[in-house]
Amino acid sequence: MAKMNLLQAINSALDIAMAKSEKVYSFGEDTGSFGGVFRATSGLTEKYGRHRNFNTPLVEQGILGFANGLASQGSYAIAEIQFGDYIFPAFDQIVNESAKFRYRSGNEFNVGGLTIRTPYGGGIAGGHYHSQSPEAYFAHTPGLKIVMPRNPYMAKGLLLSAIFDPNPVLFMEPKRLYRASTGEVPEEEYTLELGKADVVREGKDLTIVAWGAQVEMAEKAADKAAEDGIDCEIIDLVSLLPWDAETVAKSVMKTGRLVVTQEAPLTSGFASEVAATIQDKCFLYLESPIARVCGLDTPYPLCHEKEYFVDHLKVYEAIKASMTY
Amino acid sequence: MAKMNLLQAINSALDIAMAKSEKVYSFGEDTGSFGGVFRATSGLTEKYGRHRNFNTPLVEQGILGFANGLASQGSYAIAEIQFGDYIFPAFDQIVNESAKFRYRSGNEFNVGGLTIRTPYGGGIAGGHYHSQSPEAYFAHTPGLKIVMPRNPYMAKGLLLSAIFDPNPVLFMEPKRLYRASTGEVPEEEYTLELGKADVVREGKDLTIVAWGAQVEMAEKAADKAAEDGIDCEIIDLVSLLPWDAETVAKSVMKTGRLVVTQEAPLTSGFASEVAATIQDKCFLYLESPIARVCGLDTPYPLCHEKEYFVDHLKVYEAIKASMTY
Amino acid sequence: MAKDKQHQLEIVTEPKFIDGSALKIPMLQILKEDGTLHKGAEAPKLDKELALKMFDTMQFIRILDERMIAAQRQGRISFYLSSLGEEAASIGSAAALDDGDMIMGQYREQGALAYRGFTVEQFMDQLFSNERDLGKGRQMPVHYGSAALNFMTIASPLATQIPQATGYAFGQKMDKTGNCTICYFGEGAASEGDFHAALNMAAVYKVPAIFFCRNNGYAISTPSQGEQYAGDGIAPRGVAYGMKTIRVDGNDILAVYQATQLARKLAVEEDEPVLIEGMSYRMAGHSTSDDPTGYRTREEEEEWRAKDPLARFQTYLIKKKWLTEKDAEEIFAEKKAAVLAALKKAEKVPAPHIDELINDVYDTPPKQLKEQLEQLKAHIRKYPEAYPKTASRIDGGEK
Amino acid sequence: MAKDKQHQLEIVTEPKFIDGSALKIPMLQILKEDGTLHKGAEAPKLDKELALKMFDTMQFIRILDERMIAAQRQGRISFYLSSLGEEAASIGSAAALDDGDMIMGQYREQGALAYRGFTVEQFMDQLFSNERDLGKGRQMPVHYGSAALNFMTIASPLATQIPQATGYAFGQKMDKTGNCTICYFGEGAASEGDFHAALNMAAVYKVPAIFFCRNNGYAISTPSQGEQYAGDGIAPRGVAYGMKTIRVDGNDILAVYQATQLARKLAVEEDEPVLIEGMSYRMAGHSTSDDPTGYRTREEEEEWRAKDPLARFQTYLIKKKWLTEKDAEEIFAEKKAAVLAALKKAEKVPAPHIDELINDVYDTPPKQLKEQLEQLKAHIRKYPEAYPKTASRIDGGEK
Ligand SMILES: Cc1ncc(C[n+]2csc(CCOP(=O)(O)OP(=O)(O)O)c2C)c(N)n1
Ligand SMILES: Cc1ncc(C[n+]2csc(CCOP(=O)(O)OP(=O)(O)O)c2C)c(N)n1
Ligand SMILES: [Mg+2]
Ligand SMILES: [Mg+2]
Repeated sequence: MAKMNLLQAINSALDIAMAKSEKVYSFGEDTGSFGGVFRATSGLTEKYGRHRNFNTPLVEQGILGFANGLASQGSYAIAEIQFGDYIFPAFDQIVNESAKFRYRSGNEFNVGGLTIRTPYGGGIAGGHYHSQSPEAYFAHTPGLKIVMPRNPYMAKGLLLSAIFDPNPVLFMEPKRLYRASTGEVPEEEYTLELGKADVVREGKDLTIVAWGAQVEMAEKAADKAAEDGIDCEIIDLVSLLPWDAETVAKSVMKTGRLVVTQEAPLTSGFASEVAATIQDKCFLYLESPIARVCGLDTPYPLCHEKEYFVDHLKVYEAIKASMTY
Repeated sequence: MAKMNLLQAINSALDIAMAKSEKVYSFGEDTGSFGGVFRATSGLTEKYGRHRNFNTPLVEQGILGFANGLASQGSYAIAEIQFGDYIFPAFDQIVNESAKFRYRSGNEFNVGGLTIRTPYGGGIAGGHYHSQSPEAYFAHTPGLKIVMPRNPYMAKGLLLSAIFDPNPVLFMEPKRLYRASTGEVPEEEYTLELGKADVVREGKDLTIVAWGAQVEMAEKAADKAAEDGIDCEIIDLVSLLPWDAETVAKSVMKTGRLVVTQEAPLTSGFASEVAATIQDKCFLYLESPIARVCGLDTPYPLCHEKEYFVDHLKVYEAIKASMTY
Repeated sequence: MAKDKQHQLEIVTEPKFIDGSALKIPMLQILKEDGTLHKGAEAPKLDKELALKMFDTMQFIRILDERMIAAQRQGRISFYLSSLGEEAASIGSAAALDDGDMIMGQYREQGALAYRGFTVEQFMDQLFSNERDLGKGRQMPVHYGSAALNFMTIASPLATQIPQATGYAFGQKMDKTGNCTICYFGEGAASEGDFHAALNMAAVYKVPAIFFCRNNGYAISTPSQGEQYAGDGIAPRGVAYGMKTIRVDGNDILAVYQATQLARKLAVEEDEPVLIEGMSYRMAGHSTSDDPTGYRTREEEEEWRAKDPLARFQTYLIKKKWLTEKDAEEIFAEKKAAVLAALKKAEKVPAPHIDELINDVYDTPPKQLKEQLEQLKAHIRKYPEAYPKTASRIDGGEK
Repeated sequence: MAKDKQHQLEIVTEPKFIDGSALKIPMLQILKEDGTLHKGAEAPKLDKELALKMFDTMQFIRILDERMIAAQRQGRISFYLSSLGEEAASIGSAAALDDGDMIMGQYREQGALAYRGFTVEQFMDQLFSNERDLGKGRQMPVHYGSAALNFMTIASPLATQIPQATGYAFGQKMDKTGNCTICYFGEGAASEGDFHAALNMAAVYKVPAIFFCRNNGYAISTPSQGEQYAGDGIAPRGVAYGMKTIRVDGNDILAVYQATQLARKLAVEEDEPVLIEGMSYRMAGHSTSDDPTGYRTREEEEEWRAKDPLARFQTYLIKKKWLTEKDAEEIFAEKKAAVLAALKKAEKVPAPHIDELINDVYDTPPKQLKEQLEQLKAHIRKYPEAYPKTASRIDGGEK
């Protein structure tokens, strides 16, 4: 075990994957010997050579097109998109290509070796274009897996699973936590199951569902609620596609109350999917409406970020409102 | 009044808009003198010249980039994307540009004159790439309006509103109904309000929410349910962004039951947003879980389209299940 | 002249704008339109067997296209897309490749696929979306694919396969396979952003890829010159990316064959990606959904009919005494019979089983998808008359 | 030589691949690095007033950049991005335009904006995201914009403004404004699909647009030559699109000015879009978030320091007796004082009111958004200590 921050955990996963198989490639804008603007890929060129970890020209649709082709050839392609906000030029290659590659060919071909890494989220004074949480844009896409770790330990194990999973995986890294989140992480290889939610804390009064960096807000809110004697169960969804509705439903059948929180704007976010599914599965158990605690329906602003941010106080208020409904 | 099919109604709206203002331009792949692959723009070049209605090179991101620029200059830009399935290369220009143009500039600039027209939906033996209903991909985007007409009358009035609305509008046309849906349509100009749902049929037992071509399935299902003595209220959402949650909530407070149906796959579709919002607004009124009747979570298949299709029988079954819950 | 040190650029002190006229790219043509060789031109080395295989394939595709357009008109299949007039481009280039080379097509390269050995039955199974279709009936007709034949499954979104070809070729290079990837696309698709990404990346990474642009004058109704592009076609773009480039007469199978053969050498032996622009003409409508009389003249079509690649090659082969008129007629008759027989057989093969609906979305269907299928099947059992094709087979019943 | 009838192409019978070496584009340079004119070179017509305004703006931008990098280090602003070393490219080109021409920039064109008349206070208001910022504090520092000055608001997604420039220029042409649009972008951004779309469409529609590529050798850490592209830079692409093209020394303000002036004439009088590639070097880090020592050498930077566009122009002006060393120092001191004064003032101006959070998403805020704002305000009232900057002003209280 070693103390690592989230970036180091990612870097360690990439390192292990590249050591494990010669067919693992890592690339993106500035990800070559420079190691990426966040340095997630640093050291990899020195270790594995400039043909295994390299810079791409500045073209996200090309990065994903190239990655799809490389994965279809049987390689493991790990493509970094510098910021989640810049993934949209690659939307067609991801949604119409990666996700449908196996199905449309009747399994003659697949891009299972593809992993897309991208930092997402706010809280870093990044304004419109360095703060978005675009996961819901992808969650409507059968064929894709979506994974979002909340801390270094999860990040490493999940990324290793994602890289070698036989399906294309979108792996979204909470950049606010890149350096802020540290913890004990095994130095060797280990994997964590995709598609499985993680009960971070057990409780009996109310369930909070979150993913990625937002789990921290859920925890802080639960701590505060505990002072009021409210006992929250916290579920980290971990994977948004396919997602583990059973674990959430089981929890809500126990607690009778659900608060879902996400960084992204409210409307048509993934919290809506969770609420829609759980009201159906747990209809007779619910004691109050499922609450969604989300960003406002505006672009992500710079100057009122503190107010816009979905902090623990907002989650806490939703918990209280649900308890006193 | 004249009898028009949905295509003719669209063509009539374009004709009127172009006659009304010299600053209205219409363009897209094959939309010039040929009139588009569905012929929605036919006759416009003859009438308004090849600088007002014209072909673009084959590049959706360019069509939208061009359209954004033209709209920011103060023109009305009507961009056709040949199939909704091919809108994804333009995703960045729509989601990061059109939608955020006014906000990010503090209202110094805007692309309010932009309207994006695109045919969507299945039921035409089009397989993966000529059948998608991608509305939910856009519904997570503050700044954009999304409008989906269900018949020729609605199509014309809504399109005229969309063109001159001071916000960018994504106007999605149900291609299955292009020729199949006909009705009386005024020949002159008229507009219909954006953002307002339409109560297509009043009823007291259960509310069905649908949009676009799916309203027809709601109607057929309601007819069948009526034979069982079930009295359905049908709401056509008309606009998905911003959407009229009040009208739906009012209805559900009356009926106590809600079935939402969409063509697109279930997970993270817009039906999820409707369900999430309404379970919150109508918690104490609901007598059964809100049901979503949607496509399976697979790409849109060719050979089992009949089975995959969200037909009236599936909606009818959901009605019955809700009534007997 | 002075040179700039950092950029190694020539320095000029007078402003001079240059444009497309600075770089006009000629077209390689070996066989004249009348099927004879240009004076002084040397035909590529091509033995009789290979030449006849190429001719054979051209004949087959010509008949397949004609018959299937007719089948679509009769309502037997839902859609078809022919390569009439462009057979030389895909067959001539495919013939210059190794069977281990990957082919990534747009949708009008049935010639390359047939050359690789896709059988007439396999064509028909795909066209009829039956349960023998390798693609499991999921895509529209003409979206062929075969892993065994190294022919990537066709998909409708245009140009997406171009950067994929760059990535595939990169993998081939790293694996030291000695193979390359050929990627076909239309001059219309070359307007897409993916084209730009693909060629630039290929030039930067020096991958063994051949980008073959079929410039057939139209993208559906949109004419290439002046409406798709203003420059001298697609070839100059290769030059701009610093890529080896050649333009050929796409209706001259000898020129296509020779250029592709040399391109393959550059790709495989020197890791030099190559752009080939084949000039041709789409003789039929874009697809069975299209009627070209709305946007072009009969005269234009007639002008091009005179350049027919099949007739041209046939004349050449006859002159060379490798073929007689009678041989050609026999091949034609034989292909026609095979196509008709396969067609009749394929339309009787049932559709894939409904259980296939959820396979291959992921490597294995997730729980939720299995539940969705079970719900669907329960629904079909309830309303068998509404889903007649499926209902009878849903529980393993007779096909 | 024979010509193909349909395509008007020259026919060749021997296969010859061409590549980037077929089209090497020279670089226009009028002022040598030492600030003297090339022998035989003619300086563009430029009166003293205009020349000094250009110099003045260069000085201002140099100081603004230096001071704001320092301000960022001190934690007074969150981010900054300098144009050190590239002042001639944006200022020389802006000076050749009409005030009615639209400018669409990438983010390193503060020089063009200052030339247009954006005041030092306006710069500061944006950099401090205060309530006087025209952009209402919504975007990161350096994302300037002004409708009054025809300077489109900068946005971070790269290359998106390039096809927008094509569209904007199309509108100008249709409205017969007699104006054009200039669009700046980096050589890195030129790899994006949007670049390809934009230039091809501009060439097809013949719009009055000037595409100005600032080739400064790097995209963050990625060197242009060999990693961004393999060809001879960006200019040959213009040729491939059939567009008038010129390459200039981006550090020679006279060359930039002259090329842009001629380009504007082509654009406005002949509806000819033009591509200008200005060769330069990004002297500072990419932004305050970047440290270039990780990817390039001091020596390389020093080589380029010798080409400094400001020193070069200053020498020229002094030789021309339009300026003395002392004048230059005075201008410098005066600009510096103005920058410091404005900085101090702007940082005291409060942030925009929280009510602005929901304005301009649409032309008017929809009901749901108003409710969201009311909820947020109620929340802030409940926890004023958690949102101290906003809480005190939320109900119209003192700023
Ligand atoms: C991304 C995308 N946009 C639009 C279409 C619709 N479409 C299908 S074929 C076609 C024209 C293609 O022209 P070209 O590339 O020249 O190929 P050709 O048909 O001439 O062989 C268009 C616009 C598509 N399939 N994909
Ligand atoms: C679509 C997109 N992808 C990535 C980025 C991140 N990014 C910001 S600047 C930059 C480099 C740009 O280089 P270049 O275009 O050469 O301009 P320069 O900074 O050299 O002036 C990158 C990769 C972005 N802003 N937008
Ligand atoms: Mg074509
Ligand atoms: Mg640069």
